[in-house]
Amino acid sequence: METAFSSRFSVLLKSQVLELERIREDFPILKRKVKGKRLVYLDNAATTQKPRRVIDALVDYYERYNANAHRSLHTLGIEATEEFEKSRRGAAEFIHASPREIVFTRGTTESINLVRFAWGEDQIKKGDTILLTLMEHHSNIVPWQLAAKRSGAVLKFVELDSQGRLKMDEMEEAIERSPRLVGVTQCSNVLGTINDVARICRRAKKAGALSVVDAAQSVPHMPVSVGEVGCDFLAFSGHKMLGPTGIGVLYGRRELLEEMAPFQGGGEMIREVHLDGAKWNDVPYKFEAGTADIAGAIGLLAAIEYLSEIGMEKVRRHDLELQRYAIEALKGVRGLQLYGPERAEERSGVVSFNLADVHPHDLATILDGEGIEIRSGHHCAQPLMEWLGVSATSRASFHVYNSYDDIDALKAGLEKAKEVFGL
Amino acid sequence: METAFSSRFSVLLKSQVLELERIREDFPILKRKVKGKRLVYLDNAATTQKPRRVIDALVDYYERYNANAHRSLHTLGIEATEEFEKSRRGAAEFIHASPREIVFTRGTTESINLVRFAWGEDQIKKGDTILLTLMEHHSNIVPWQLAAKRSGAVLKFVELDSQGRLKMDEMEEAIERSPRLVGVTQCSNVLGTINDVARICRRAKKAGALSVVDAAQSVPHMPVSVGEVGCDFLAFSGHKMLGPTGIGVLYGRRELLEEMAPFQGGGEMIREVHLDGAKWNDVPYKFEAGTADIAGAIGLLAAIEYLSEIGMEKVRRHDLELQRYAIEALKGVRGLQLYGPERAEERSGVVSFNLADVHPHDLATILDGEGIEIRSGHHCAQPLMEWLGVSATSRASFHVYNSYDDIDALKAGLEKAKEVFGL
Amino acid sequence: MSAEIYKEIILDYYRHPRNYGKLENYDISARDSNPLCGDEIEMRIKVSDGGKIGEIKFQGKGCAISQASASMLTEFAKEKPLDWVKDLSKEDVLKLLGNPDLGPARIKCALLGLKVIKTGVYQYLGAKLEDPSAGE
Amino acid sequence: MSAEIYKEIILDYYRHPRNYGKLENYDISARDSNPLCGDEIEMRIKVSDGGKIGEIKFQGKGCAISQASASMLTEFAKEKPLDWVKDLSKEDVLKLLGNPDLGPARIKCALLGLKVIKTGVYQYLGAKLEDPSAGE
Ligand SMILES: Cc1ncc(COP(=O)(O)O)c(C=O)c1O
Ligand SMILES: Cc1ncc(COP(=O)(O)O)c(C=O)c1O
Repeated sequence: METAFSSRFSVLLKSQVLELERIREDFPILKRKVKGKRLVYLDNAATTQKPRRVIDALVDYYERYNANAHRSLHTLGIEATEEFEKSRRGAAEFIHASPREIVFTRGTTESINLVRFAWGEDQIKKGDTILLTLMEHHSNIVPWQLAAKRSGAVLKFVELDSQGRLKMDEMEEAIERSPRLVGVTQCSNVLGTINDVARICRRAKKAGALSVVDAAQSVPHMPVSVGEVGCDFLAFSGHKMLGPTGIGVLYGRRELLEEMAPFQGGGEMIREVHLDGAKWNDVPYKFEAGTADIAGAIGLLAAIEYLSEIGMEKVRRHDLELQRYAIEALKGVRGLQLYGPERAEERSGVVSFNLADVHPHDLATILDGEGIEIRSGHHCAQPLMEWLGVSATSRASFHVYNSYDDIDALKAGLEKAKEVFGL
Repeated sequence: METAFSSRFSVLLKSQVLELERIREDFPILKRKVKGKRLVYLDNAATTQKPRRVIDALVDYYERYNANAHRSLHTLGIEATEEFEKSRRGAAEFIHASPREIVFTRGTTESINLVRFAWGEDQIKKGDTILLTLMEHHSNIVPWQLAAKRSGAVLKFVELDSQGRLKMDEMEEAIERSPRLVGVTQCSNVLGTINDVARICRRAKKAGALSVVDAAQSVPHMPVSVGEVGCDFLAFSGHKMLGPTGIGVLYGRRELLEEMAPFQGGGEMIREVHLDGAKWNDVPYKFEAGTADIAGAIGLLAAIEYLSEIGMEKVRRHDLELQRYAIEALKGVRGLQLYGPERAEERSGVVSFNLADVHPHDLATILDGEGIEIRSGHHCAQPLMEWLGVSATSRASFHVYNSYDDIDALKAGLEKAKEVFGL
Repeated sequence: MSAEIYKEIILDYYRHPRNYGKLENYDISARDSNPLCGDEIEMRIKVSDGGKIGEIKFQGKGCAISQASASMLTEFAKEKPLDWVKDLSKEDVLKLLGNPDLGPARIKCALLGLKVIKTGVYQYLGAKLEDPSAGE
Repeated sequence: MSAEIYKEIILDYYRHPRNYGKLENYDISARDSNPLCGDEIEMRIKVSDGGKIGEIKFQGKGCAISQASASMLTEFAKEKPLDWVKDLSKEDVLKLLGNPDLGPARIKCALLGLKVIKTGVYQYLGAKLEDPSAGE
């Protein structure tokens, strides 16, 4: 019966969404064994694996045209600069922004901190409200706690309904009360919940509030257009979208970037430096002090090209199929509690759960013995854990190379864990 | 005559300092041609080339154990965490610090900005003096200009003598007047000047001033021990020491790091997050918000191992030999003005110059036509340019793979430039 | 690090932790958490005459390894002199757990209780040294 | 990008820049620098009756390419109507320089003067539009 179920889905998956075998071939790590078993990598919300094309782009840079960008006028320097800026254009195109609006950072976390420092330090005042949600990642909470402490602003967190969806009426009411800033994640990294950020940003704009969208889990998994979202800032990380570590993006609306003070000081972000002061460079360079992660940017472009060739609509559909299949499969495991929205359409490729009294860390260890890599813990979302009333959850998260077989393996692993724990 | 001169040095170089041919084999990019000519890469102060070992370390990470560090309890996550922390220990050992004192950053610039924000925001007060030197890189000027503007502190710049050496008496006098902070570069990236940072830091400590050493050009080129330097903070970049882009180090004295506020907020830097506040993680993690450049750190370790196997004393001696040879060679070019100390012992592997009325950019372009890559411009040190009374200089800078042949090529290129400009 | 480490005895201590609870009357109290996984242990000790561990209880939340090892440790420590805690080693704790092959990540779970008991006892002994009324 | 771009004429304009200096009496003034290399150009223009470029002078520092192209541009622009500046193109400047193959980095040097003259003229024309006393 289970086989029939699985194969019905598989047919669909193979024929309609992705050429899975070909894609899996592109990821060298998938050949690796863990504890003698086939690697089943289901920790993609933490970081994704890299296709050969991304690795090759890094090697090519280091072996053929490694040089500092925007500094040296020699052939290597010019080639490095060209490729670096081509990456910026690629990132801009990917989210339908202009290259001038793309600031390279280390990742989502630095992107949000940049907004906190460069915009927030001047703009957030005593008594202001910073509106967040209970499902934010620490990187969209802690910077604002620090800003609030410094300025005397107050934080307010919008609550979730029983399915872990944002209470939109509460959100809209809170926006009516004119917060200074609304920070919201487009997809929860724990619940998978997709938020209607376009609606939230529209309301925020009306109310004169700045909108900051954490797109760490959305840009890697679905088409995202900053025009449609209508946000002021949007942040994401390369390493979660098949790209290298060390590189991320802050999108910022051009006018805002122009008005803002710089963040870090140093080379590249200046136009002129004198003993008694400096003039800033044009945006986005004003926000890119010091040597950037040039290789990282170049690797990110390779990842963006790879994803674009597949097509982000297809990536999203593949996620959806896997999710439906996973939810179905996990519902069949007795003693397992699933978190997040019931309808797959309201979720991205993340499934969180707990199995009876088995602690997620113990579960992760047992699954690891089977070659299955999931994340266990608080997922950098402790306030959400408190709201769920748990100290931790287990989380399986997907990307383009995951298959029904991976989910079947997960299910078998869960059954094994129940055996070990005598359940 | 020139050949005799060259070969006398070459014998010395080959037999006594480095096995140059073997080393050059390790750097894949050196096989590349530029404008049909052998690549003569002399822009190492901007960024260095990478040995195969560093590139392999990156590929190995991405192909074999790519995972987020410090987050996931599965095999891949554990391996990634282990290697990441091994890199921290390697970096610590390299500068004789403790791993707890090593904060991973994007590079020197972020390291100094971290000190500005996490230490300076609380500690620099109105009326305080921030003592710098005229030979600082923008990354050790602009952050302090920003801090001064915010706090009402004043900047003071110690001047240089006619050879571009720090006026130590002026420096010591200025330290007597109890500045809040002394920021000084260990080696000038323009003049090559090596500063006696140990003496400066000793004085600073006595006077109760914090010391920040910019080691971007020293750690890659000579043995550096933070104990001997006696500084509070020391900053350097991976990409200037044969390592990847995207990774750098801030060394901070343990007690200082413990006392300081965090810099960016997000995952990893926290121990607990609640709606009403957070507890910070132990040092150095308190300063590492978000996913680090894990691959970058691992690549940096490979670079450190590579350099350590050569031995930093040898790297320094090789630099010295090249410098002596280069100074000798360039002195023989009529119309060429050299900057910086006369004695090679007082300099690291950087030679700046101007050739008659040929603008450095034009010179760089002409040299590039010969496959010779040098840097031209203000080198992110505009105040120093003003002091030199020029708008730009040309700069040749060395690393382990450079040879006397490279300098002979440079000299020939300069002669060619003179021809083009009718000099 | 796989299923083999979950020996019967560990699961038993996880599900039925000995000395679980909170002493109202205590001399030593310490708490720590593991930043990686969020496991928490708090211990309280009543020192008996003669400087021994009289009563000891722990509370906490976390995985089977961290909770079982803390519980085992409280049983093992009872009636031991405070000084004995100084010599307690990582190996002692692993022996209590039946020497599982925990690997570098999970071993931190196993040693969290040890860290807490040591912290508490050191603080207590340190404070006594500094306390002039102790007459030493 | 190698020695071939340094044609005789470029070096001549570099060493003996035409229209070098600073007008004391001017209607238009603009300045810009190239953040990558620090080259600077400042231009001042005296508008003649009939809205033409009457006098034009430039000052600056930087490489042969940037200084020569700015100087050539001032010569080329003299006596032209202000509107003509709007249509000035990158190709025009490269033609003045003798169409050297500059490559992506150095071309910015060549176009700095163009950027400055356009900025200045646009600002002047823009201000006139806004100026009610201009009666348009
Ligand atoms: C002396 C000095 N300090 C700081 C820096 C900045 O280093 P990074 O760009 O890697 O942050 C450099 C290199 O450009 C340098 O030479
Ligand atoms: C929703 C969300 N926001 C922010 C982050 C932080 O991303 P990074 O660690 O790449 O800065 C993550 C990933 O951990 C995430 O899932």
